[in-house]
Amino acid sequence: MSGFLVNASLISLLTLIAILALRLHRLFAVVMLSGAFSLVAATLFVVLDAVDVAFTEAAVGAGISSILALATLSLVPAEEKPHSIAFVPAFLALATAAMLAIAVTDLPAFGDVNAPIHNHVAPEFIKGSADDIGIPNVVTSVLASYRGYDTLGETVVIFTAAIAVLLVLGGYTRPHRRKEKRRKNGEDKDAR
Amino acid sequence: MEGALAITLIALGVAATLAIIRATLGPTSFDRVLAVNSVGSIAVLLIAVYGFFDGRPAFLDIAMLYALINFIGTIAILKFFRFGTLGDHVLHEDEEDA
Amino acid sequence: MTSLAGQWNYFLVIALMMIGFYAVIARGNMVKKMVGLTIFQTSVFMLYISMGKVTNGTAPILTGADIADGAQTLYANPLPHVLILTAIVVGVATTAVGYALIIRVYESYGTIEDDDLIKMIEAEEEDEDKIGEAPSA
Amino acid sequence: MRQIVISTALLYALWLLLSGHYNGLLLTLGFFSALGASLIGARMGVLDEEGLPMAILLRLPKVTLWLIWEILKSNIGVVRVILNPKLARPQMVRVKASQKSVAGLVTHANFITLTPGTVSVDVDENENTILVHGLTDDFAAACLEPDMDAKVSSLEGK
Amino acid sequence: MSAIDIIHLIGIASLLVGSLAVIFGALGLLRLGDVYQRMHGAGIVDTGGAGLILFGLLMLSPDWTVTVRLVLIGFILVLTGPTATHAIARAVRVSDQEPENISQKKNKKRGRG
Amino acid sequence: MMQHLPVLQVLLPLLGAPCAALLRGRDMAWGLALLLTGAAFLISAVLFGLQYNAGEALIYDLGGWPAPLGIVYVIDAASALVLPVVSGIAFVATIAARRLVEAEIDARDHALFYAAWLLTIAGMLGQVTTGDAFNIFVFLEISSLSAYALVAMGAGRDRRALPAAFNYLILGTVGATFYVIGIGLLYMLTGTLNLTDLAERLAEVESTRASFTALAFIALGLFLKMALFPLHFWLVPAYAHAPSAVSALMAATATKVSVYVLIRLMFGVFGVEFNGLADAIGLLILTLGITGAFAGTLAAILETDLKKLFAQSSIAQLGYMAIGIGAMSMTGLAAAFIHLFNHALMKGALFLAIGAIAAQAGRVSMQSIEGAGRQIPVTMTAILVGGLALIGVPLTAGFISKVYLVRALLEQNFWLLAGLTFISSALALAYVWKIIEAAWLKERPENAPALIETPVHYVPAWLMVFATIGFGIFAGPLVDAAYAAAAVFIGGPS
Amino acid sequence: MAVDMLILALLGLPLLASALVLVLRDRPNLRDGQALLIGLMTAACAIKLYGTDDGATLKLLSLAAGLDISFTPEPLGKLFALVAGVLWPVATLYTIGYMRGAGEKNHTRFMFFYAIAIHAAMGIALSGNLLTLFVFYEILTFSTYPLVTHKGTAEAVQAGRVYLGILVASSVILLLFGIIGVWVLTGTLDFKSGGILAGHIDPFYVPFLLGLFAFGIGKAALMPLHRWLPVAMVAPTPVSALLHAVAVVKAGVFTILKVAIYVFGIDFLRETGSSDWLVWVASFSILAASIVAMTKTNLKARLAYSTISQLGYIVLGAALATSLAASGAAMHIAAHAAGKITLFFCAGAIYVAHHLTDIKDMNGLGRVMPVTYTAFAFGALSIIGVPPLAGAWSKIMLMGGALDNGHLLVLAVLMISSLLNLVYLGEIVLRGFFAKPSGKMGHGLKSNVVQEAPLAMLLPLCLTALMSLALFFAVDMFILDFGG
Amino acid sequence: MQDDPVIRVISKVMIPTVMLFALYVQFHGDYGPGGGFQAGVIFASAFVLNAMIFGLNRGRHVWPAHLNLLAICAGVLLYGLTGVASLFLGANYLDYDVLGATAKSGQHIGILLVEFGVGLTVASVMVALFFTFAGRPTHVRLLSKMQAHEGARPPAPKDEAKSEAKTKATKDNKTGAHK
Ligand code: NA
Ligand code: NA
Repeated sequence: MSGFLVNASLISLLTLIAILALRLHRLFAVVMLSGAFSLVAATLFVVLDAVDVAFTEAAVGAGISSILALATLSLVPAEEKPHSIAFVPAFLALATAAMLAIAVTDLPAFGDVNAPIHNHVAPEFIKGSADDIGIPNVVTSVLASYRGYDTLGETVVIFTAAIAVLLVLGGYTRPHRRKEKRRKNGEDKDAR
Repeated sequence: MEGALAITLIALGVAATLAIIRATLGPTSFDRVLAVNSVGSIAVLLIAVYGFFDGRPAFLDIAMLYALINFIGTIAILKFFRFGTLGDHVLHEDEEDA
Repeated sequence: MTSLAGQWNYFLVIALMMIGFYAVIARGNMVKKMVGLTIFQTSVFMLYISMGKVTNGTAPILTGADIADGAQTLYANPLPHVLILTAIVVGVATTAVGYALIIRVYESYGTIEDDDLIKMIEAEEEDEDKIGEAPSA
Repeated sequence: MRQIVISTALLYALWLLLSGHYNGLLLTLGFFSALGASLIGARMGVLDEEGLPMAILLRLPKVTLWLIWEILKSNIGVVRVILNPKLARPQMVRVKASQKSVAGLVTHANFITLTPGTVSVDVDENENTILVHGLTDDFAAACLEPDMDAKVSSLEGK
Repeated sequence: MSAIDIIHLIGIASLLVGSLAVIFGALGLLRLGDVYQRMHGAGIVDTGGAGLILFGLLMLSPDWTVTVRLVLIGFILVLTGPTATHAIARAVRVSDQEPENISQKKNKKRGRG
Repeated sequence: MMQHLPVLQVLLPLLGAPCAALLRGRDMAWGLALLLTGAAFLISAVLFGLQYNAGEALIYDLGGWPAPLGIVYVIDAASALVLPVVSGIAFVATIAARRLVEAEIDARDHALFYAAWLLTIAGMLGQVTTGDAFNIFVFLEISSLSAYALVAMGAGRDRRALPAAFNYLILGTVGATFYVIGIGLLYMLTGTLNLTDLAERLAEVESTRASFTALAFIALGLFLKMALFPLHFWLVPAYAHAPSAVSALMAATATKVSVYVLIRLMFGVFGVEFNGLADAIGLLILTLGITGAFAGTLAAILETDLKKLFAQSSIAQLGYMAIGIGAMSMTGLAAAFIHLFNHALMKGALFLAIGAIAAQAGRVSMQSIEGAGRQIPVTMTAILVGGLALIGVPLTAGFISKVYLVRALLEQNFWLLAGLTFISSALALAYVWKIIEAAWLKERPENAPALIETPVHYVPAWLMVFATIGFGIFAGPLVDAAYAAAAVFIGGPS
Repeated sequence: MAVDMLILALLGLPLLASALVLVLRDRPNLRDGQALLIGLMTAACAIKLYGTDDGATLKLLSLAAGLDISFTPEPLGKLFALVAGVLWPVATLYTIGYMRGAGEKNHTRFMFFYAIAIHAAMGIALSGNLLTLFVFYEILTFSTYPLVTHKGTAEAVQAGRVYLGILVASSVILLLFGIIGVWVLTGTLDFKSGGILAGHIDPFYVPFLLGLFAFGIGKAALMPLHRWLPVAMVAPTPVSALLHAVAVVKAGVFTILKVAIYVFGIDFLRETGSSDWLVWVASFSILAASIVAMTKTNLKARLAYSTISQLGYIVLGAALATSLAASGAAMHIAAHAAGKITLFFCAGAIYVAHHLTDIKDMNGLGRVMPVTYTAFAFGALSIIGVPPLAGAWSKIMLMGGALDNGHLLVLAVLMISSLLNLVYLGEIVLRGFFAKPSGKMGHGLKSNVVQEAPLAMLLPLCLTALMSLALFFAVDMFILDFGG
Repeated sequence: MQDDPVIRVISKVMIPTVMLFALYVQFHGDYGPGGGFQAGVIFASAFVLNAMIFGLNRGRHVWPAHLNLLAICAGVLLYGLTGVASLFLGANYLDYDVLGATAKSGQHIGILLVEFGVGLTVASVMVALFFTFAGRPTHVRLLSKMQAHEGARPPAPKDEAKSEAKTKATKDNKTGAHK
């Protein structure tokens, strides 16, 4: 029951943050809420025993994502045009949610130790991590060895993002000449 | 001991909610930053306390990371407010001419 | 058949997912869309992590005893964690590319609102057709 | 060079504290990690007197208990105001600091902020002053007392 | 009552007081009048709250790796907490959003200083 | 080394990308890309042969971990058929890319461009080869992310590429997320991600609502990715405003791979008998398919911009593939594979030919190709043949597609639907003929820029044209391969 | 020569001609000469093939399992090959005269596609299965499109659109549908004596399947899919000859006949009564087109509607589903070909010699162009069905078939239509020989001075007129047994 | 931000600490949460902090762009080639068993290598992303340029946040002038 309370309150908090993020028009506030969302989500992951995920979510969601969003907001308008509720999307979202909700009633109960996923493959990972690979963090074993190919793909995804951003925004590999000049003239205060 | 930890957890949860409310109310952007920064601190504590149910240091690494990220995030937001950019503060054309 | 009460975690996650999905498809502001996307994806992550949870289990980091002679403790399923690690990375990669595009869109159109963009693109297309007709007319 | 050595040593100590696994590989990796972080730090220019104020760091334990006491006291003071916000009489005061180094000045400023009721708002390293926001007259007045200033200056030594 | 028990008791007490502090701090964040004042509330969370809770955990710490981490977290909070608060305060000061009542007093002080 | 071919063919472009990104000299990155796509094509051809001789699926355990512990690569009759399509087209498109990219992309971006180019290809090959449901997602994202950037590169000429790329990104990500939700539900029901293992274990729980919802989410996600009507709206601007080389590559391959993945999951995992819902699901897909066929064709008729026109036509052609899938039969699936293969050839030819013009004239509109039939007859003939193939004229690949598609429908007694399919394909005549008339029956306006053509311009397109005709005349092996591919998912001949 | 070789020759010679046309494009005389020569060789081969026995099948290639390109000469196909093969050199000669006389441009392109069209017609004639037939049917459509739009005017482009639109759309929507339907039902596409459908389909659906073919074969110009034929009149006259006599519409009605006989089987059709509806549609087409023809004063337009009407006879022959009616239809393919090509040749000759297109302007022209008008009279009488010209036999056979089948009303239709033919074709002949010159004829032309078209045109039209006569006496060639 | 001594000094202390923490996370992924990816992000955040406080140019100086691109690619290649090494040692792709004396030690070496590859790529990609985003000139400049050079473009919507930033910046410029 205590598990229920912790989870439920964290998710409720997340829902609150999400609704606020949706409703606010000042985008920097939205971005900050999004950062807070990630922090709380990471806390939820901790509670759900996913420490590696929590670690990542904290570093990525609250860290890099927020910084990228802020960098973007420094270049685009920081205010959203007001919107009224759009009914078609609302209906679609509700329909999607309803579909999922119906499905969920068929699924094994939350935390059920007899659920298929805890009895097929996963035990072998836990055992194998000790016997075949010999490292305590099963997540690392699975990530880097059992599903190492996925992780290669993941690395390539990150690489792709860099290539994509460099292509789209250019700039990085070729410094802006104007800025170079200004730096020489010592005008660039912040950079001294 | 579990009881004390649970009470602490609840207290932290309540505090986080209060902070989020402040973040929403504003009224100035700085209020929001302050509040979100506090949420970060509370989250650090929350995780540290939660980790004690398991008694494993793994959770504390996360808490440490939180503390670091929280700081960098706050600096980023403030830099954004002050200069409108995370990069170098650039003068505008008209200023440059002046 | 499991009782409805056993699924509460999933229901909450679904509600959250809906908010994110709504923001993606309903909002015209590109930054808002990206934030919505993040919320949508993060809630999917929660769905996965929820399924990996085992009641009274612990994080899938083996303790000393288990390393020595096989798993004795109840551990959460590590596989959803691995999958979601990958998904988070994919998510941040997408976010970065998305923001890069938003910047470029703003630089070339002066707006990041969908409806303004649609108007401008329509006007552009009309111009193009006019230019297209001119010589033969 | 000296800073790099010191920094490497400090960081390696940090590594040893964190690690908990003392096999050859991790000890080696730890050393190179500490060295690498120091070298990059040096290249960034963060390993100077400001970034690595050894004098202050070494003497810090001296004031720990005093500081904790100060913090507890001021906590109680602020809680009182929170319970009755009408007590708040916010004001700004400029505190003259006697520290010789920037690191000392920063330590002073952070001590001020660490004790609730006072927040250092602006630190002027040229005039060696700290602009402080006090929650009440008492808090504001307390910062103007030379007590904390002296403690911090003693950290700098000499 | 063994020494361990006493240490645990101290820890639990510290946790409970810390919890109280955090609540008060957050309350301050909510209740106090302007952004400068609220910083003092946030300060309670960062100092009294965090300190007491971490100290309480320290007392309950099962092994030394945990102890080390708790101390390190404390260090990081001591370093970054006030810095962040200061940074916010300074940002408020250089912005145009300073609370009315403060600006007047500030001018007064400036005049005096 | 032979047993490692399944992984090498994905690995070459995948690891070639970081190498390409570092190359600096003129055309170096292009050369590398050409080399690697060529090698991938060669390998996929060899794999096709190996698989054909073996007569059973070749399984490659990545990391040495057997399924379901690890991720496996599976070369069965289906993937062996689709791999050469993707790598072959990638190879030809790379040949053409040199000239097109030179004309449309800033020289400083070439190295990164080819890196992204290789990534998108590697991502597609990976999706086709893998036997792991989540690995599909990872490679889907590799190919999509690089594709978003490649589309955005069209902004050098046409700023509309930017919003197009953004919308593509949003919808692509929504699609991928839906897919991930579906896979999550499946995983929750079965505890495995390996497709074969999934299929076996799903049989026990297939009558649950959750399994149906999983199918719905996976299908919805892939419908978005494959631009099935009415989830197609991102495709036209993305293809139309992308650089020409990118349009050619993507139009010929990207959506096909999603079609393939849909088939792999729908039939390979859920099975055609799934939950007794085959009829309902089939009918839904058929309806979407035929509606898309009409919507795409009618929209194409109204278009004056050739890239948009053929992008709209892709919507229609994807509708036909959906029709094959929706028939839920051996022949239907074979027809979908045949059309997947053939449409890749036709669209490759068309977009490469249009690209050759776009590299000179910028926007390729009906007006800009007036009288072009006389100035650049070889290029325009490529467009003519490609267009005829789209209509389904005999002796072109498109005819074979249509014959089997309709055969599949008639076998299931869908006479009305077959009729509608014929009508929509005949409507393609209208937009193809607009082009023919403009190119050959109109005089070139005097102020129009002179168009030129050299072998560099038309050889890539003609490679595809020859393939289009070749597979229209000697379709036997393709048909056999398609039936073999269909047999992977639907046991035995029907 | 083996049958295989003859088939290859008939398919290959036109292709060779078209290739040589391109090669020799800068040397007009050589280019045209070789075309004529190869045309004669083709005609010889066609005649030779007509004399051979049936039964050989030549499988050229296989697109996929069950989808072969193969050729099987059978009586009907050999007849159509003969018609196309013999008329091609005649038409080529005429084309040379016309194109030079009328000063048309792009002669090479024209000759090229003309030869391709003949190739396609041969493919249709000799096709051994529905797929082969369909492939060459489409080749024929696309190769004649450039001929129809040859002039490149807006009107020609519009005509091309209608031409292609109707022919391609009907074939890819309905015909292909029918073909694949047959494939799915029977598992084969090969033509077989007695048909292949019997036993594979519920008789209830046969009329619908027949409808797919009857309307899918747009080249048969069955109303209401006839529009392409009149609008294509905008093309040069040799094209009209090609469309109306040599290849296109003949390919259409030939296909209908072939499908009725070898796919459905006339017995099966008759026994199930599945083609009864087609009898009435064809009858309607015959009468309606005749009436429309009477309202047209443009000579080529009137001839075009006449063709639509005459094609109705052939479809009717197929629909009546008796051996005699089918023979009559086959006979009419040849008879109408000879007759109608004569009429078009004459129309072209009139245009080249005097630039006249409207019937009202042609009063008294018979005296200026006596040879042309005599030939015209031969053609007209044949089509009306007056002995001793070829058209008489085909009408008699059709009537016999209608009697066999008990369709007495069809007799009335045939008689009324003959009457209408007489009215709209007779008018032209009568005006030519007996009316007083008027209108344009009045300017600069003396009605008593003979002024014919060039010899290259005159010769062919005389030849074809004589063919109409000769065919009447060669009727036993056309009494074919289709097993009904 | 470096005009404020508090932020400056504390950042100087934090930066090496964060880097060491990142490396700790990198190499202790076997035992606790974290690994290459997380380490990379944390390591990059040290660079981000440095660049935010001391300016992008100084950040670029520490780690030039072309080196960074090299690092991005090298990380991916390190991962990929570790797998290729398995191929040459006779095992399947990414089968680490053959990389060491025993299967277990091979797995250890393999995981160490690939995690390092991940860390290298992620860290340098994050740095690249930050510098690319933050290094972009603000839109005000671009828009005015655009209007000057390309004539009639739609004017940017009036944006108050931006003008705030502008006045702030100007003010900061003036207050900092006494230095
Ligand atoms: Na976030
Ligand atoms: Na890990």
